[in-house]
Formats: sequence, structure tokens, C-alpha cells
Amino acid sequence: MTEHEPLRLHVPEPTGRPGRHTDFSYLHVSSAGEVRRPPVDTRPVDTNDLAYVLVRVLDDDGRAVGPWVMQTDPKLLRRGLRAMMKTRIFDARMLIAQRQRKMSFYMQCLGEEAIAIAHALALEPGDMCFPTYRQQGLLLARDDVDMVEMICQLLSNERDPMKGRQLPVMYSYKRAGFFSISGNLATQFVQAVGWGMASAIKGDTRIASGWIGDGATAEADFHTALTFAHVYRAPVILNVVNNQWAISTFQAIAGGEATTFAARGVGCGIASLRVDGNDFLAVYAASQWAAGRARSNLGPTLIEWVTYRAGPHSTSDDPSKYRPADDWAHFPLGDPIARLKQHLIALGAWSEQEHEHAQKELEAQVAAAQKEAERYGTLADGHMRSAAEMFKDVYKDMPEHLRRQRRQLGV
Amino acid sequence: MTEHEPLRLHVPEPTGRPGRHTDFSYLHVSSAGEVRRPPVDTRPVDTNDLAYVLVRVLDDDGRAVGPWVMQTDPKLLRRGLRAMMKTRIFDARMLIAQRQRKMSFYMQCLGEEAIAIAHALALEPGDMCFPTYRQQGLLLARDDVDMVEMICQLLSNERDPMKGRQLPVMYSYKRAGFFSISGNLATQFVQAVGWGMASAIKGDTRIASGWIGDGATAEADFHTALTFAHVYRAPVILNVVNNQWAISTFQAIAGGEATTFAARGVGCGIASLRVDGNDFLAVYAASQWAAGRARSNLGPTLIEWVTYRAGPHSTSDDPSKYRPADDWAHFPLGDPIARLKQHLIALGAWSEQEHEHAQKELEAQVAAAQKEAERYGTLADGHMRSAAEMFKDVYKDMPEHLRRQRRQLGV
Amino acid sequence: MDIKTRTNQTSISMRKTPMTMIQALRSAMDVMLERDPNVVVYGQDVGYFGGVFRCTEGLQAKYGKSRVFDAPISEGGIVGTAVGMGAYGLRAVVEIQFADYFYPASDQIVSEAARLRYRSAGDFTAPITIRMPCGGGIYGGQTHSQSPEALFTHVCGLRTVMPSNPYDAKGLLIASIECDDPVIFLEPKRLYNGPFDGHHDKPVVPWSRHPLGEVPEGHYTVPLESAAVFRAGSELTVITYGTMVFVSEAAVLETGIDAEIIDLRSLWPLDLDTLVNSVNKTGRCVVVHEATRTSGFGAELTALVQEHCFYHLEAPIERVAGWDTPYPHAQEWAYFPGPARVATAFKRAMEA
Amino acid sequence: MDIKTRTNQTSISMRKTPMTMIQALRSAMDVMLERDPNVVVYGQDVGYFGGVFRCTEGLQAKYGKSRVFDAPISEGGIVGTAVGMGAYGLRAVVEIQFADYFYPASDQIVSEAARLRYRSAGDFTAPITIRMPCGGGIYGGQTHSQSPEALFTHVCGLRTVMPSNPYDAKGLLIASIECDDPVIFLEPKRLYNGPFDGHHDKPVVPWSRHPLGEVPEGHYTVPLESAAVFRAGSELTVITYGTMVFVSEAAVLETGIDAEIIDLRSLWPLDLDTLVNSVNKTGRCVVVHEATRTSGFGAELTALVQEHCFYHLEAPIERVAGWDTPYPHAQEWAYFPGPARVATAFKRAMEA
Ligand SMILES: Cc1ncc(C[n+]2csc(CCOP(=O)(O)OP(=O)(O)O)c2C)c(N)n1
Ligand SMILES: Cc1ncc(C[n+]2csc(CCOP(=O)(O)OP(=O)(O)O)c2C)c(N)n1
Ligand SMILES: [Mg+2]
Ligand SMILES: [Mg+2]
Repeated sequence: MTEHEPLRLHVPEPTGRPGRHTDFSYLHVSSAGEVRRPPVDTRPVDTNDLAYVLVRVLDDDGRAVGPWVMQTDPKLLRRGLRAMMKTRIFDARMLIAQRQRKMSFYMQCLGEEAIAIAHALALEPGDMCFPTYRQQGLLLARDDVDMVEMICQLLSNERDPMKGRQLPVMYSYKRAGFFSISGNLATQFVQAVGWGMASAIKGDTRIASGWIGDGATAEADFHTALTFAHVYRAPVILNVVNNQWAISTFQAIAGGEATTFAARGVGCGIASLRVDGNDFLAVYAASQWAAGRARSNLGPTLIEWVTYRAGPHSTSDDPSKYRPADDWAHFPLGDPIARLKQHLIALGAWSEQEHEHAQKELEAQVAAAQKEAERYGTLADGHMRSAAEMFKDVYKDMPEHLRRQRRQLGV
Repeated sequence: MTEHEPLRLHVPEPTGRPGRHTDFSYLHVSSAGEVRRPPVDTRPVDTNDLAYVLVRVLDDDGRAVGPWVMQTDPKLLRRGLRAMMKTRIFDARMLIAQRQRKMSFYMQCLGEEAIAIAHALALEPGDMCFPTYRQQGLLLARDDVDMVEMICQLLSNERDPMKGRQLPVMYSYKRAGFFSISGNLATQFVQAVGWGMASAIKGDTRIASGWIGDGATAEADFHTALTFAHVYRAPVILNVVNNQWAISTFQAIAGGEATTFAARGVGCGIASLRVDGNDFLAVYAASQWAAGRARSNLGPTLIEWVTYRAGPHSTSDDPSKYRPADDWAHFPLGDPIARLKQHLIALGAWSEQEHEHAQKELEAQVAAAQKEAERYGTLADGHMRSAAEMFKDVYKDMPEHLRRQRRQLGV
Repeated sequence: MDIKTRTNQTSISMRKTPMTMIQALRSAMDVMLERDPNVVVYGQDVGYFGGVFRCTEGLQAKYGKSRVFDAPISEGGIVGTAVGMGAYGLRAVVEIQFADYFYPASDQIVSEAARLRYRSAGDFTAPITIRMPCGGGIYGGQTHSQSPEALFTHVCGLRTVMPSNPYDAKGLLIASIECDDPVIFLEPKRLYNGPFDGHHDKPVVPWSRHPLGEVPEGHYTVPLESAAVFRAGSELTVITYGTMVFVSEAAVLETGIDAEIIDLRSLWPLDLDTLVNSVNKTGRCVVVHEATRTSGFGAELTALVQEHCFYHLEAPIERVAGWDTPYPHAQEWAYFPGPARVATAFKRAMEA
Repeated sequence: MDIKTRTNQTSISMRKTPMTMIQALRSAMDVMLERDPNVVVYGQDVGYFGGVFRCTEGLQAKYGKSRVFDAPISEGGIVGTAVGMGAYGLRAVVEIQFADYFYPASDQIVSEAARLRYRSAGDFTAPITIRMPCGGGIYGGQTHSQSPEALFTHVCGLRTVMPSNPYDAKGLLIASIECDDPVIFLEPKRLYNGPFDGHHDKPVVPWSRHPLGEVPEGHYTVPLESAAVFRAGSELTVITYGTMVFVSEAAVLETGIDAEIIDLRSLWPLDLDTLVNSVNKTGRCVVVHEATRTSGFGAELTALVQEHCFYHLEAPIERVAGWDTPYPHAQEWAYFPGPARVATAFKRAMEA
């Protein structure tokens, strides 16, 4: 069949690489206020257009515009801003602690703070999130999760609530609606759907919220979650955090080229939105819309949050090897903290002074928490949970063979 | 949060059940000729509308109408008709042979014959299909696959080319572009993409064609195949045979409710079509369109073939337990053989007499093949491949432990 | 036959009915759906139709579609949602249509269900039961015949259970559903209708004519981690489970060797004392399973026995198992480790 | 140190360079990409970036994006497409970022790659090599530390290989890529940079100071199914592989027991003769691996040794292994079966 031209393998490339600036036009950014807001009981198939545009509320001047503007108490926004600031400070300090070898590993959410935090504020008590390792904002948005305890987890010390068994950042807070984080990508996305199904089976009113990264959408469990959520019309919000990168691979390697992650939801019969993840107001509004659907037996909503992973993947990673070092500075959706701050100042509900003051106060809070946590030891100084903990919780009751092994270890 | 109404689990139901006729309006059948035919280099995202309609060429009077009509040699159509008839006769006889316990198991493709056969005729030599157990038409459409050999496989006898190792119908014909069938659903869909990627890597011109059922699209490998096909723009046709049922479960349990399987392709950035699978001309035209895209480095195409599984799932199944017994008679897309026959007669390229004659001739051919195959034994009469075959081909060369085990068995 | 079947007290006085293994399993789910509103049952074809082996027939009609329902063909989704339901507080009893099809669920089983309690330090748990028909003998070929139990026993945090008869099937299934750990519940499909002993050319005796087919109608449990001495004997110890219990019994009858047959029932964690005591008494041991030999669960059993009974062993421990090949279709009975192969091992063990 | 490393003839005269295990693996892929146009290399982060452990660094630049490329985060897709490429005629060498993440690929590995030749009676084959870093010791916690080799050894049709040093790593990887069977190639990540002996509190010696870090630059193979006598000895036999080779060596030095250390290299199919000859000579045997103990590959090794060496055994075969728990993060060194635990087993074996 020599009449045909030879086939070629297409391997997608990012538009920027070290030494070559990224052309972000691939993102297709809508202007603020441009995208329609459908009624909460819209048919999933009718959200198709929304999967290819970008829901944005805050314009370049920090004004809230368009159909997704909600009446939001400035108190709530200030709370959100402070939580974002706290998260960024927390991340920065923990990064230093990791460099000081006080902890073995750390993962920041720099640049993505708005997503988890505005979402957390849009949920209700009792709802359950199934997060990835980059949603510490869900915890830091709350007042009932003790930072000291979180840092003890990070330090793997004597008070680590995970008993030293998990890598740093792999929190679990059932009481705060935060499911145990897994090291295996994507598994939690299906589990979120199962939790939502359970809530529906019991005639409960609580909903689930599942989280996944752009890269991990390539995993099977992404599809599985969409299928089960759609089939059983599960009360769940399916959040895809598209921060453009999965370790060293660009979102096109995960399947983002010439389509969107939101579009996959529509194909599966799920109402879907693509939203500016660095726009606190847009995140809050879209989360509310999706929660409203879930809580009214209207089924799941998939939301692709467009953002940028401003830091390295983890403390084991060096992004300057695979992308321009100053990429974030050119990312068209900016910095979520700066944007909400600008909005609040424009509203007259915040000021530079208040900001500076809050910054200092939060820095002190985090520093104090860290200091206290370090009193219970760090991985480096060997103050950790006893090796006997290793044999517990494998089963509810310890079987004979584990007792034998524990005796063998002499603990 | 008592203000919310209690959540409910939605479990989809078919519109018909034993004793209650199916309402097929859920299918959204377009009229023949109604659906547009985009250029072969269309952008995947621009096929969105095509994923929700139904490409049809043959109208109720057997006329070919609309933009998908192709100049097709009536010889080819006659060949297609004969292959469909042969397949139906083959299935019917093998079913009887199974009831006579000559073989352990059988699976028909009754009612779905047009899909594999028209598709096979649209491919070129060297292309590779990755079928499920319901694409025997791919083999029976060809002149170079010996029916006797196929029946030897079914009988698991001394000449079974699979050496007795596989269930009946699990053929493998590399030379005929037919990949070894797996008992595990969906795996071949990804493999088809891998084969297509390999062809592209080598600068070859051959393309792959992967197959999957509506039910099996819920498996992870469906999503995986779409992702890899999209990312690498693999030269592959992704066929989803939506025959409405997966054993006892209706296609809505696989995720077909209020959406389509074709729509999943669009979401993943793959050009997609939804096509009347009982319309030979539509199948041929859509397959050609997709093959053209693949062969021109335009990437994958997903095609949802809408059809009906007229028989039981397999010889182990009794569909009257879960659906109306006469469901097929009411299926709006009719019988592919009757429809092509009507068309050919309308063209003046076929007649009732020729049909009757062909029927007899093909029956005789199949009967003769069966007779000859049975000369080499059947599973029931114990004329099968030696137990020594069991130890071969586990590895390329038999390792010591298998030699030892073979000696232990004394073969 | 001397069957040491410990059961809970309440069951003793219960009315018994003859049941096949299928009926016994259904009865277990029925009892648990009735008793515990947090129990749900789902899987491929298990809802309206009642399962391809009919184990859940009638349950949807009785308990409604929210508690017994069909699932998409996604083993990963079935187990993954069950884990999520576990986190919520339900007890999901899910069916994998054939054990051969558990692989797409293996990440959810191994990385999630098995480790959830551990990694969350008890914050979340996954008290799920995953039923899977296993084993060959029905001309099912390589994808309807596997016995993958060894893989599960390597995964800490899982319990692996395999009954050999209707009585145990029901009691173990109830115990598994009530258990707070994830349980892999393997059902030897060749035993669904009767105590198949490997003589495939003879008609199988139905359970209605076997004492272990007498099953209490209500709630009872057969405790996990307890083996049964299926047949007491003095000359050698057979450690086995599932279909091979009856195949071993046939080999005993045919060789006349007075073997003690231990039916493990719970594969892991297991009742080590019962094995060790028996082997220390007989001095000879044959391990029998249908699964592929290499790195099969027989390897662990062999290793345990040599560790704990080394000074009592008078002969090498014999392993009888499926050959190290995929389960062939036509040559099924050359593959299946039937009574003749077991008998040969008995003789080797006795003569050594 | 007496290393019986059979290699093919052509290699003997080749120039050797000091290499880390990472460099040796990269060199193997480089050699094969160069020699065989049908070899392709892909996986998560392996293209532009060169792999999270940098094993494929520079290969994309050298061979182009069609032959060395990044893959989506889908282990099932990576292996599934590799099977399809095998059917086409390519030899895919794919990387699973950590062995802990192979589970989503298990259906494609077990049901497809391993059985394709068999089920198609040789019509199609899957000559693929699946590389996976395994083992702990880097504070990776339960999802960056596993050693799942036992699971693969239970699957007929697969070959499972684990090198313990740069020389073997390169020779075995080339042999694996050239092999027409699917090969699971496990790389003990703790050995990437030096012969780690379990003394985590001491700095590790770099490979450049170890004779096995001397690696020929060109093409050579270390044949599959051949074990190496890593250290000759007379008092007991240690059967081990991967990181535990050096841990066992440390235990020998620390106990002064003259143990023969066998480095299996190919786990399955394996070089049984080398083990059996050694145990028959020494009469004592300790099996050592890092993986979880129950149904670990040590169980199979123990079963084989007791079967083939029963009458030569003077003591129960000891197993040293990871505890039957997930790999903990903070308590990593209490989990890891270091020299002290191995030494204790040596002593038990000698005193029995
Ligand atoms: C099953 C599995 N495969 C691979 C990995 C290794 N891994 C950890 S994070 C990561 C990248 C994930 O990227 P993305 O989903 O985009 O999330 P992000 O880190 O950007 O938040 C990879 C490949 C893993 N943890 N689990
Ligand atoms: C992994 C896996 N799970 C379950 C099965 C059992 N099974 C065989 S065919 C089938 C139904 C498939 O339905 P569909 O994909 O619609 O194909 P159809 O039979 O309608 O052609 C099921 C559940 C299997 N073979 N493999
Ligand atoms: Mg990302
Ligand atoms: Mg179907």
C-alpha cells in the first residue's frame, strides 16, 4: 500500500522549555464575566460549551463581574484570603524544615491555594473530601484542625497521628471531612463516588468531593469514577486540578491537547465546568453550583480548575530541568492571593496594612505551631513512634503471625 | 443540614423487561441521510454533534441517501451480503453443535453481522484488528481463512490451531489481521492503540482497529485506549459495538443513559461518530472515513455502532430472564441482512432467487466445513491435542520446571 | 467424617435445611441484608438477574435497588466504590464475576482496601467482602478457572477465605461480612452444586445428600482463622482447602492411607496450631491446591510446616498443585490435580 | 569474593568503565536502542526529563521522540500499548516509576503479556521488558518501597529478574530486552548508587569503588536463569537477591560464619541446580528477602529447598524477610531486614 504517506508518532510538547518562554495561548482564557451560568438543574449534555471556556469572575482590576458573581459576605472572603496566606506561609516554612532535614519530604500547593480553600468554604459540615497530596488548603481553611498536629505528621514524630506510617503530607482527618491520602494516584476519585453513593443509599444529605490532578486523569480510576458517578447519579463533585504539569510532563501528555479535562465529563454524561482556579470568587461560585446539584439529587459535576503548579512537584524535584524557570510569572491567571487581595481592597474590605499585619500574624502562628510540634521530635532526631506501632492496624485485631513477628523484633 | 431533601441512589433500568415491551425511543434514531459528513481532516472537537446523532444511509425503502453515500461497486455489496449470510448460518450451526455438546461453548453475533463485515471490507491488507468474541464476521468476510480450521478451534479437536488451550471462539489469525482474543474484557482496546503506535513509530502505513462492547467500555482499558490514542494521535479506529446489552445489564448500566459512547471520544479529543450498525452502507462509509483519517496521520476515530444483540450473550445465557423475548423484532434499526438485501434488490443487483440460492450454497459450505472439521474430533469424543501441548508456549523455550512437570504427568 | 466446626452458640438450635453452596451463600447475604441496614450487595449482573451463578437471585426484589444492584463492568470501580462506602460506614459485599477478573481491581484491593486502616491509623476502614468464584472444572478455559488465592495471601491487611461446603460457606460469609477487615471470599465454583471429588467422569453427588449441605436457616458464623479437621487420620497430614478437600478425601479412599485432612477455610491469617499439631503427630505432610504451583499458597504452607515441624518430619513435604501453565481448555482434566495425582503424592510421602 | 558471572564471549575483551547501577541500566538501553531499531523506551517522565531516577537521561536526545518518549500516568496503558507493540514486532522497554505502582497494570501483565504466546499458540508474542525500581531504604513510605516480586513469580509466562550490581544490571537488562518472553525487571533502588549493606547510618561505598561497578561499555549479556555464587562458603547457604546480597555479606562479615551467598539474579524461572548443590553441600539454608514474608518468594525457595535437599538439611530453613505489614515510613529501619536480623538467622541455623 505504498500510495499512503508514512505514519508518524505524534508526541506532544509543551510550548515552553528551559530557555524558551511558554506560549500560554493554548489555555484559551475567556474574559471575566463572559461565560454563562446555567440553572443548577441543567442537563449535563447542555454544559458542553462550558467545558471549553473558562468561568471567571474577577477581572484584571479586581472587580467581580458577570453571571457567576454571588452575594458573598466580605467576612467569608477575608477568611479565604487569610487561609490562602496561611497555606502559603505553612508551605514555605515546611519547605525550609525539609531542607533542614527535619522531615523526609514535602509537597507545596504554591499558586493553587484558591482552589482547595474556596471549595472548602463552599462545602457543608459532614461533607467528605477525597483529596490528593496538594489539597492541604482543605485543612488549613478550617479552624478545627490543629496545625501542630499537622506538623507532627510532617515530622513523623512521637505525636504523628499517622503513627509514622505515612510519608509527610499524607494526612487523614475523618472528623474534618478529609479522607486519608494515598500514594497511589487516582484511587481516591472512585472512592469519593462510593462515599457519595453510600450517602445516597442511606438517604443522607452529605455529599462527597473527589480530587485529582491533570496528570492522574490518565489513570483508569478517573474514568471509573466518572462512569460510576454518572450511572448512579452520585452526589459528588469531581475536581480536576489542571496545574499544567505532572512532575516533568506537560498536561498534553495527560491528554489535554486540543481538548480539556472538563470535556471528558460531558462525554460521560456529567455536567462539567472549566473554571479559573486562581480566581477565588469563581472557585467559590462553581463549587456552590456543583454542591447544589449534588445535594438536590441532580447528580455529579466535574470541574476542571485551571491553575499552575508554581513550585517543584515535590522536594525531590527540580523543575528548571524541564520548563522555563520563570514560567509562573507569565501564567495568564496570575496569583490567587494577589487577585483576591486586590478585590477586597477594591471593595474596601481590606487594606495593605491589614494584609501586612495578617501576614505577620500568620507567620507567627505557623512558627509557633512548628516550634511546638518540634518539641515532640523530628524524624531526624529519632523521636518517633515506637516500632511496635508498625504491627498495629494491619488488621483490626492483631493476628498471631504479627504478634510473633513483633516478639521477634523485640518490641 | 436538615433543610435538604434526602439523597437517593439512581439505578438505571431498561425501558423494557420480561412481560413489558421496550420503548426504544431512548435511542434517538436520526433519519437516513440526515447527518452531515465532515471532511476527513475535521477537528475532533468539531465532531461533537455527530456523537449524538446516528449516521444512516439506507432509508426504510432500502434506498441509499445523504452525504454518506459512497460509490460502491455492487460486487462488493454482494460480497458483504454473502458474508453476513454465511456468518449467520455459521453461528446457527455452531449453536446446534454446542447444544449437541460437540463443543463446550459458543457465542453468536446474530443481528450485528454488518458491523464486522462492512468494516473488514473497508480495511486494507496488513491492517490489524483487535476484536472481541463477537467479531467472527472479520474472519468470515475474508476468503483466506479456512472455515474448517475455525471449526476445529471451536471443537477443541486435534487440529485446533489454538491447541486446545482456548475457549471456543477465541481465535487468533495474525496473517488475517485478527489479534488473539482475550477472555478478559477491554484489554485489546489498548493493545490496538499500541499496535497503531508501533506502526507510526516505524513509518509504516498499516493501521489498527480496536473493538469493544458497550458493557466493556466501563473497564479502565477503554479510557486508557482513548487517552493513548489521543495523546500520540495513533492510527487506530476505536469501535464501540453498542448492542444495548452486556449479559443481563442494559447499556445504561455501562453509562449510556442520557449520553452516548461516541460522546466519550469527543471529550478525549478524538473525532467520533455514532452510526447505525445495522446499515451496511453506513458501516462501510464510516469505516472508510475513519481509516482515511488514520492513514493520513490525522489520528484516531471512535465509532459507536448502534445495534442489538439479538441472541443470548453466550450459550450459557438465557435472555428471557431479563428482557422481553421478542425485543429484537421491535428494534428500530431492523436486521442488517434484510436491509442490505432490500437495497441490492432495489438496485437490481440481487434477487430473491439469488438470495435463496446463496443461502443454500452457504449452508452447504458451512455444513461441509463442519463435517470435515468433525473428522478431526470434538471435545466430547476426546480427540483433542495431547496434554503435552499444555506445557508448550508458556515461554519461548520450555524451562526446566515445566519439563519436570511434564515428565511428572508422563506426557 | 469428623468435622470440627465451631459455630456461635445461637445457631445450635436453629432449623436446618438442605442447601447447595449457592443457596447457602445467598442465605448468608439474605441474613445480613436483613440484620444490618448498612450491608449492600452489588456487582456485575447481580441485581435484577441475580448473578451469573444466581447467588444473589431474589435479593434485589426483597431489599430494593438501593441495597442490591447491578454494577458497570469495572472490577476496579466495584471495589473502589466499596472502599468509599466503607469509609462512609457501609459494609459492601461485592461480587467479581470470576476470580480471573480481579486484576483490574488489584490496585484498589492491594493499595487501598488492604492498607486503609493502617495508613490512616484507624481513622478510616474498609470492611468489605469481595466474593469471587474460583477454580476450574467447568471447561471455562484460562479466564474462568483461576485460583489466585496466593496473590491475596501475600498482601498484608487482607483476609483470604475459601469454603469447601455449604455449611461453612454460609457461616464464613456471615463472619466475613461482619469482619471489620477486608475479606477476599473465594468460592470454588465446582463445589456450587455438590462435593466434587475430581472424578469428572462420574456424576457429582448433590449437596442435598451430603451432611455439610444441611445449613441452618438463620444467622450463625464459622469463625475466621479456624481450620477444620475434615477427616481425622494418623498416617499423614493433608493440608488443603476448597475443591481439593474432596479430591483429597477421594485419594484417601482410593489409597487406603489413613490421612488426616485439614480444611483450612481461612487461608490467611490462618489457624497454624491445627496444622502444626497434625503434622507433628503424623510426621508426613502433603499440601494440595488447584492453583498453579510456583509461589502458590502451598509454598507458604510448606515453608511454615518445615519451620514449625522440622524435627517431626519423616519425609519431604509434598506439594500437589496445578501445573505452572495457564489453565488449558481442552486438556482441563490433565491439568486438574485429581485424586490420582494426590494419591501418588500420598504414596511418595509414605514411602520416603 | 568469588563471582561466577557467565557472560557471552564477545564481551570478554571489551573496555570497562566504572558505572553506577543507573549508568549501567542506561548503557544497556543505549546499546539496545543502537543495535535494534525495534527497541523503544517509554514511561512516565522517561522522555525529555530522563526518568525520576535519571535512568533514561539523554536517550531521547540521542534516539528521537519516536523511540524514547514520555507516557501518560497510566501503568495499564504503558504495559497495554507495549503488548500491542509486541504484537506488531517491536520490543518495548517500559518503566513503571515505582514497583508499588504496577497494580493498575496487573491485568495487562498477568492476563495479557504473560499469556499471549500461550493462548495464541505462538501466533502473537509480547517480548516486553518492564523495568521497576523496587525496595525500600529511602524513606519512601509504603508506596515507594515495595518488593512485589513474589506476585510475578506466581504468574506463569513471566520472567522475573533482579540484579544486585551494575555489571549484572546491564548484562541482565540486555538479556531481558533480547528475550522473547515478557520480563519483569526489578531494580533495587537502594543499590542504584552503591552496594548498600543495610548499615543505613554509615555512608554507602560508591559503585566506583566496587569491582562489580566495572562495566563493559558495549554489548554483553548475563544469561537469564543463571544464579551467581556471590560468595563461596561451606557452613551454610544464603539464598537471596537484590539489596539483600550485600546485607547478607555484611552479616557474614559480622558473624564470621562461612556462608555461601547465592545471588539468584533470575528469580523465576530460576537456576535450581546452583541452590540445590550448595544446600546439599552445606546442609543449612537461610533465605533472605526484603519483601513481606508471607507468601513471599522466600516461601517458594524454602519449599524447593526442602523438596530437593530434605535429606541433607541439618536445620530448618530460616526465612528473613520484611515484616507482614505495609512498609512504614518512620520505622523504616525497624522494618528493613538488616544485617542484625540476618545474622540472628545465621546463628539460629548454625545452632539448630
Ligand atoms: C499509580 C501511580 N503512578 C505514578 C505515581 C508517581 N507520581 C506521583 S505524583 C505524579 C504526578 C501527578 O501529576 P498530577 O496528577 O498532575 O498532580 P500534581 O502533582 O500536578 O498536583 C506521579 C507520576 C504514583 N504516585 N502513583
Ligand atoms: C474483566 C472482565 N470482567 C467480566 C467479564 C465477564 N463478561 C464476559 S462478557 C461480559 C459482558 C460484555 O458486554 P459487552 O461489552 O456489551 O459485549 P457484548 O457481549 O454485548 O458483545 C461480561 C461481564 C470478563 N470477561 N472480563
Ligand atoms: Mg498536575
Ligand atoms: Mg453489549
